[in-house]
Amino acid sequence: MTESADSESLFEAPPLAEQERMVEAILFASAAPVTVGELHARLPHGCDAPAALEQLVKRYEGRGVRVARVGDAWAIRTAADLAFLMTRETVETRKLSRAAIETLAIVAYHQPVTRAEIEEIRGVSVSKGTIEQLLDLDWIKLGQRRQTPGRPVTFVVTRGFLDHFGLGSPRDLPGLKELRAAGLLESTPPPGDGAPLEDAEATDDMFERSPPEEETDHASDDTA
Amino acid sequence: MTESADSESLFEAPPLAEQERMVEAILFASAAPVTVGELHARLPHGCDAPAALEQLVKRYEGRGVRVARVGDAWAIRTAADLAFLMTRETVETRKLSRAAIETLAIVAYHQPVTRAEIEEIRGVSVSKGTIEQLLDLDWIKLGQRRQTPGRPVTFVVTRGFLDHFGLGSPRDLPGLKELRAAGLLESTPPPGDGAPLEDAEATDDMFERSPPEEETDHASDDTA
Amino acid sequence: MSEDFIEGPARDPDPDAVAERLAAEALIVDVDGFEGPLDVLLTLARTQKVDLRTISVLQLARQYLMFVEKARELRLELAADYLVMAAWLAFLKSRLLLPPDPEEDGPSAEDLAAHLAFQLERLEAMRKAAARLMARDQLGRDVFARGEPQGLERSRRVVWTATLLDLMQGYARLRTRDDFRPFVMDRDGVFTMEEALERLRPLIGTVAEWTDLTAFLPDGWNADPARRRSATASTFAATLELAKNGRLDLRQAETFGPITIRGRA
Repeated sequence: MTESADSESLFEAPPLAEQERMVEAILFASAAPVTVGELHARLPHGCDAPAALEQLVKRYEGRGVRVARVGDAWAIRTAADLAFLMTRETVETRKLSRAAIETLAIVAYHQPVTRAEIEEIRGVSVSKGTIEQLLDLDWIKLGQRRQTPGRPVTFVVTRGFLDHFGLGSPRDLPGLKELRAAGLLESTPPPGDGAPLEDAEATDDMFERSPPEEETDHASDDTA
Repeated sequence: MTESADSESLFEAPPLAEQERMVEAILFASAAPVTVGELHARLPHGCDAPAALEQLVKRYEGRGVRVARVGDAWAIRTAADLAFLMTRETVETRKLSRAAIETLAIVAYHQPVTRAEIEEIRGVSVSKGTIEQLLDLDWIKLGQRRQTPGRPVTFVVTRGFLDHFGLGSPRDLPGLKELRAAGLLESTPPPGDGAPLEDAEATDDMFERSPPEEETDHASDDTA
Repeated sequence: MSEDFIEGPARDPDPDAVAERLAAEALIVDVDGFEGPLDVLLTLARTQKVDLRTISVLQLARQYLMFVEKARELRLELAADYLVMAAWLAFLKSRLLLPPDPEEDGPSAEDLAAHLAFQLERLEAMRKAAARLMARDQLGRDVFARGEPQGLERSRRVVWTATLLDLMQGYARLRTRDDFRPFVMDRDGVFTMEEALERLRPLIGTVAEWTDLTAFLPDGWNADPARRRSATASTFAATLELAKNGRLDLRQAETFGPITIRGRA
């Protein structure tokens, strides 16, 4: 059935409606998300998978299943509001420890992140089992090594993570923008490495002893 | 999320369009075809599964997947005309073994020919697999039985053979004289006499690799 | 005053101290449930009921030190990192209370305090983010994949090829091999010793008189010189074999003279 190079150039790509049907069939047949690259590899030559996908997404809006984006891949998933019908399909997953959940969140929001950075954020050492569990679940994977002394490995989240939590991309993580704006996703080393600030006095005692109501104003309580 | 028995009687069944969504999600997520009875058991009280199914079947008409009846149950299946998308066929081209080529040549030049005659000409026994492969390829077929003791079957070449080798009839095969003229009948093996094949067929073609002097052994068997 | 009723040193007449002390005691109860000092500090910080950005690190340090002290009183074994944190906070507390020493190197107490506050805020933020993440619709719990995936079948098809040239070469190879056969196969003119032996054995017992060897050549092998030569040679070789076995006597009167044989009784 595979077409030869000759026939590929002889036949035009099927009409978009037909491509949409094909994408529909492929996505329905697969339990795992299918990348656009895989779609192109399986569709006849000349097909425009993104265009077909766009139509398909629209077609399934409001249906019992929907066409969901998972990173660079696509999958058909049941509509979340129908979860109550699915008790039979529900998979009992091992309950994740708080450490695992926090570690996962840190990897997701800070990726790529090293183990040392995870430990710095959590304030405790990360047990080996926690990382292993997340790797096992295929929710995190090794990223590129950090180009710093020791070249530590970094962790990033996977497509499986995006799929599990219904995220189109890591940018869709809830509250990501706010956290970034608040500077909470920056890697801030503890003070002590650089020279002490000259105007240390200016911020003198900003946390000190004021009644809580007044502490909201950072600048007003410099006197001690 | 599941409704209690009380609330079931208090609330009306969801609208049919909503029931259709529910059936869609259930069929999609189910690991096996779902019967109407199972649908009723899973849908909210008062739903009309056959009606919802009927709408769903219609909705998927002409789509890439269809809602199909499987015995007394229902399932979502790939549209029959798109089945080709579900298989990835890899075509591998391999050269026919020397044993098979020689056997084929003997059938072509000597047809109708019995297995014993092929063996006599080749000087080695013909493996069952070789004959079967040629039969499978539809290049040889059984001819009439020879009217000799034992009534052995004979082999002849097929139309498919002639087509593949671009011959109008078996008589178009180049004769011995032409073979000699083409330099193919010299005692030295013709160029392109594939060395790579030899190992694979050592068992079938044990005489092929022997120096000519040793061929006296099998040749002397033919006398008497 | 109320704090007089509380065990242990009451250093601070501030009514906040009561809450701190109670908080410290509450923490002791489930100290095993904490994931290290930062976790404890975050819990303590929440008791201040303020935005973490405006938290009083000095107050926090006091709360923490009280927590450690309480644990000691109850002879509770605290992990080493809790004590390291206690030592560091005691240091930070003294630095925050004393006027800054312009001679001193290193980060100011305020920088250190600010960083601790940042760490707490960041940990809190990550915990909230984790909670939001886990509250999302999850695959296999709220959202479901295809239950009966059809997958992608992989089939492999082998196409066997052969060209007419392959066929011709193959046949030529066979016929070429046949060309060698005449050298070994032309046995028409060869009478083997085995054949001669077979012929002589039953005859020899009956030969009582000396008889010429050539009389024993098989019929039809006399006319053609080549055939006669082969038959003679093999018959002679056969008589030598039979003589060796004691089956006959062999005689030649003179060089190149006729050879005669006679059977032994």
